[in-house]
Amino acid sequence: MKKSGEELIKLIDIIPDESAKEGEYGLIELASIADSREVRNDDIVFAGTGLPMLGMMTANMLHAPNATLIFEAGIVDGKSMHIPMSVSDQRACYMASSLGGLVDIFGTYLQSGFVTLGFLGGAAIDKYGGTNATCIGDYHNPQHRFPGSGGAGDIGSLSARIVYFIIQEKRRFVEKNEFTTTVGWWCNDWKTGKWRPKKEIYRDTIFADTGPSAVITNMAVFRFDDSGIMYLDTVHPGVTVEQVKENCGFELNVSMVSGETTSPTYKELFILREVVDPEGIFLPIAPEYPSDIKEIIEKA
Amino acid sequence: MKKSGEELIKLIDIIPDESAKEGEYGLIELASIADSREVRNDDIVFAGTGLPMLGMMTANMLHAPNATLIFEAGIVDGKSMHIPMSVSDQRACYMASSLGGLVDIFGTYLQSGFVTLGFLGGAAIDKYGGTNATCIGDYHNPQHRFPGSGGAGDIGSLSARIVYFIIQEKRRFVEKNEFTTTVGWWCNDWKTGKWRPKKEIYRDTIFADTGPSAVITNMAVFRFDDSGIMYLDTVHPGVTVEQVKENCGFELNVSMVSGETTSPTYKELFILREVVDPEGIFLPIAPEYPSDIKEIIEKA
Amino acid sequence: MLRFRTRKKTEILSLEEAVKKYMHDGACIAHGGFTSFARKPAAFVWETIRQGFKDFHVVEKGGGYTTFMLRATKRIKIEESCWFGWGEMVGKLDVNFEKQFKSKEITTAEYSHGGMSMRLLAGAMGIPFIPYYGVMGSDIYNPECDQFEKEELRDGKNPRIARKKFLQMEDPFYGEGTLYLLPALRPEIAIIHVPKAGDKGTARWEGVSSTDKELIFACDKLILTCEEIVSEEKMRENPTQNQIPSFAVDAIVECRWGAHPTGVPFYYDYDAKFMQDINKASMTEEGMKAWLDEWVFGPKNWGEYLKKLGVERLEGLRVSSTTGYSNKLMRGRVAPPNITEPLSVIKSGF
Amino acid sequence: MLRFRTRKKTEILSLEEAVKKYMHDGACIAHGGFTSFARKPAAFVWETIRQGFKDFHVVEKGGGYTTFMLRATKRIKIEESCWFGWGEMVGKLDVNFEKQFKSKEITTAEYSHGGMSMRLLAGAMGIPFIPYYGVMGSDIYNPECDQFEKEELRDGKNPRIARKKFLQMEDPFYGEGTLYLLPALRPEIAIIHVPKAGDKGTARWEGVSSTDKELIFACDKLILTCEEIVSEEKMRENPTQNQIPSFAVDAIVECRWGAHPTGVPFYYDYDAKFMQDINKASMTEEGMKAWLDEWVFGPKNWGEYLKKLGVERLEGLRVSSTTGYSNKLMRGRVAPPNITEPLSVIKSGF
Repeated sequence: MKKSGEELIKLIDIIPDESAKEGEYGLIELASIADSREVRNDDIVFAGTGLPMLGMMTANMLHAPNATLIFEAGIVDGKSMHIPMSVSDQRACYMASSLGGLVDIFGTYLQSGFVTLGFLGGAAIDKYGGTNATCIGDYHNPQHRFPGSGGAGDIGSLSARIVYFIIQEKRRFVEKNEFTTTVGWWCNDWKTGKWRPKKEIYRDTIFADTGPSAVITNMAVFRFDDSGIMYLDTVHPGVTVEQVKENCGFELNVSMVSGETTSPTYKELFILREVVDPEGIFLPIAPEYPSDIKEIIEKA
Repeated sequence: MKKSGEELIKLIDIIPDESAKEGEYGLIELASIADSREVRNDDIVFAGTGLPMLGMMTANMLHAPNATLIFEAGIVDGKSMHIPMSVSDQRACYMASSLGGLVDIFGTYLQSGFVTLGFLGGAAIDKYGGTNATCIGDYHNPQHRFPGSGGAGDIGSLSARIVYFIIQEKRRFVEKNEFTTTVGWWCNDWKTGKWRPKKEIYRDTIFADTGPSAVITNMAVFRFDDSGIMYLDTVHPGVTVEQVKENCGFELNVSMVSGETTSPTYKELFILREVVDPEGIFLPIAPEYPSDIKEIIEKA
Repeated sequence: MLRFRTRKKTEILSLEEAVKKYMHDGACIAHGGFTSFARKPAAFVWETIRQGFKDFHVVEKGGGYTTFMLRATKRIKIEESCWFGWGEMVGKLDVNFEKQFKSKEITTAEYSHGGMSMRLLAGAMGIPFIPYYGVMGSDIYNPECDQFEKEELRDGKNPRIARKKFLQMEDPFYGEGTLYLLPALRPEIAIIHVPKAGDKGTARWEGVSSTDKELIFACDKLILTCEEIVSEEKMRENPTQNQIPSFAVDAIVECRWGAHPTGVPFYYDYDAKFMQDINKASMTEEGMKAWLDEWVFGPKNWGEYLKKLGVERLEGLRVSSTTGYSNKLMRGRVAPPNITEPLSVIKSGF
Repeated sequence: MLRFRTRKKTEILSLEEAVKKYMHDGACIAHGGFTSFARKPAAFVWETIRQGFKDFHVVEKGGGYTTFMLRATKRIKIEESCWFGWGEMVGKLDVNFEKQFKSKEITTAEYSHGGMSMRLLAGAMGIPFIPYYGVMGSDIYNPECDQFEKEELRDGKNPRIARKKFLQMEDPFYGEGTLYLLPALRPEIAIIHVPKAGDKGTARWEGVSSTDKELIFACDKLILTCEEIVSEEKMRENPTQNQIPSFAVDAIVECRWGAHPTGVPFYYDYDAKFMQDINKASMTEEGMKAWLDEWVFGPKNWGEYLKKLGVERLEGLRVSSTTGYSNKLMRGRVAPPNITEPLSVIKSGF
């Protein structure tokens, strides 16, 4: 589909805000849109490479036009015309408010509390919401060794809320990480070496209240209870609670399921596909639009 | 004298490099030129407002064209066409290499050891080379209260060499400062409260070796002996050792006088008057040039 | 201080509105710019004095025209600084500071420029302290010279005053001996004057930064006064040149000549003559009062102040677009030479 | 580390000369730029590998193309970093890092991006450590996960390795609880690729800074590679835009396309396809060897490397002068849309 900018803008207005049906969207699309709904209009969002970008940029086109996006290489509030492949891609710098470096972004904006939403991908998460980007097995003699923290550790401990995007697999949803790269609601108290709720270790500091707020996967949305343990909140349309449990490596609390994840609307799908990632950098090939939507698009 | 830039440059070449005679220059001029001779071509010079600027800019036109000048407001290697009235004057920024702020200048360049020469004015100095820019009398109930350190304290403790420019008066050359703003070769060891040589307190650190290298006044040039005590090195032409002693508030060591301060040359005076401060911002009205020099200037 | 904030919706206010909305008695304030030369928020402080706010806790890297004015009108109670003078063109001494220090109307915490800069950097980064090597052995670090301690201000009750002036510590990492730990500075309200701001907050300056880059983030609330508000889009054409990101700005006030009598590079030069006149006036109480009545309390508003300055004076401060300052301004005994290339460069290059 | 230096006379060298003069086995090195996208000093590392230097101690905020190449040729012995991957366009994993970490050919000290940035800032400021709040409770600060300690590298003998990975401390100034003290990073040689440098050293970049501003001063010796050397005078027309002051630079190497396959904003885009090809090759030892023989050891010099890349490939990376990147580069399944204004801005402004 080759449309001009103005045509796309016009189409955003006229494409219906109705829920799409199962099969009319991919699960990555559904998850990206669920991700986008976590963004509030007054958020300052620190996003990692990949799918978090999709969610944020979709939100910017819809309910959160004023949410500010920052990227770790130094970019504040860029207005991308083409989706960046990385947080340092020059595409992310276009029409930015300012460009600095990591000391600005991590040392200043993040560490002094400007970031209200950390938006991260992750390879593996445990039931406390901690993530592991470092290794499987003993640290010094691992079976697998990954790149390590990058900015995730910092973003994950210094943002007011943190939302993860993770592929739902048994090996990625574990009882307790072998290596905690980014802390969740429980962590080691290094003074005593004890595994304790973060709220207790950092009582009376702001760190008591920072932590993961949601985990979004290709199958479901998870949140955290008062004791800092992950529970299943909603399952994506067409996915059963049983399927989620099968793809989770720990005993999942399913007693608080609030229902089905809201389906994406055609408008959201249109924005995600045609405005945010029309090059198909992060999105796999999408199902076709239903014929009435296709007609609207073609007529424009 | 209204001369174009090219005419001035030409004159610098042809005005003789001969010593001027007493009465042909003011003592501030003599002192500024003595100051300029402390600058080496490979120095990075951190200069304060006023007379230190004159010395540095004169040196830049003569024997130290590559010496780099930095100013505390954030300016690196500016090429002024008009002398700045302050270290933040936009006149100092012209053709600078970079412009930053105090964190760059003090936190980075100075603190990580780039500055080889601190070039300072001062209100009062003691025989250890410490200066007082803060108060006379008890700190909490002073007779006189001055503006305080500014950048002088930092420059005076973190530059490899420090050269002071101070007006020679009994009350300005004291046995021991009532308040040490900038440390000299002796200072208080705050762990014990004892007044000790800095070399001992900071043994094995680089601070053992940073300190005042020369004090230049309108009457003389002073240096420091191995025990960190100021001694008279040279007296300016026409000034006697006795006169210097009369204008010094402590028992001055005059046993190491090496002779007379070298007189300024006509070339140096010409540069100082016509190139560095032709507006007469810091320099008082100068004596006339002798007739042969005047003729050279007028002919050009 | 990690404290979560929501995205600030930058608001555009008049000078009167901004002072009224953000200032209050006892506020902990900080000004951008440098001494009496560069980008001091003069108009904002002028209006603050007119509206009667007082008892300020001023934290500032170096004083200058704005602290001089606040002292002249006895509005400062607590001052953390590294230089309590003003105008280098008037001999640097502020007689009112000397008086109020001696009479204990002003209580001070005193550091050096490097120390205050590092403290602001720590404030900007949200860390409670930072190591610094500067001025070891100085009486600045004499425990007996801590007025805050003496006045019992270090009891932890005021969240903007650190419990200690400094600490000494041995370097445990590289064995480099003793250094100081200095507490962060965290002003409540910072006011920075910039030449240009976008209508959503993105802003920039040219020339020296002073400690403005740190102030932006060390404070809780940031007010920009500026020579002109331009479209946000225009500011974003060259984001590398913007020092202030939009999300950090609470309010913007458009105020022409808002830094007078200090200068704004590429907009207007400093008015040395004007400051020399005030300094003379400040030598006596009556002189200062007359000056304040005429120049601060007299004019109906900032526009009237500018009218009173008059065209000739303002025209005299007009800058060259090449150098950013006035090549013609009479500053010393003799008019400036007509030079268009630095002679040091002609003579021996860079 | 307060260590006095004399003014550096910036020298202009060829790529071969600069590597020969400054590199040595075991050097502690750091690269500017960001991961595999922005301004990595690719040509310099390429030549370093060709000249056979090895056993490096690499300190870097995040890995990327250059560390990938050094690992592929087994040149790294010690690595302090916060991200040991490479190219986000190839899945981020570096198989050689995984192998060499497991076999203990590489010993690491591991932090987070924020931590490494703060460490570089401390290095630039000459202070031995800096406080940081990030990643409290992470295994990054698990005393058992300190490989340097385990390998007895923290005995104080190597002046570039801190005696402790970190310390915990209670904030004594504002009562804000526990935080970490992180040791400064002090590489011996930093190599930064910039678009433009003046012939006396003044230099600038556009786009993201990464941690280059800190690297400039944290290192003992700074080498710039650049797309073009211009007159010093030209650079100084807008000093506010220069990030690198001349006195900090030891050597400048003019080297067109010197960051390829990473990009230089406003000069050329990153070559994703090229990196995807190397990544594929790196999956087997033979594959990697063949690739290195062809692309690193094969060409006679950097000029020949560029010839081998060919006009079509290089032309494909040509950037738009408005955006600084290529609006036409094929990066995904579909060609980029022909958009000239951000749709989010058209829809709802800034």
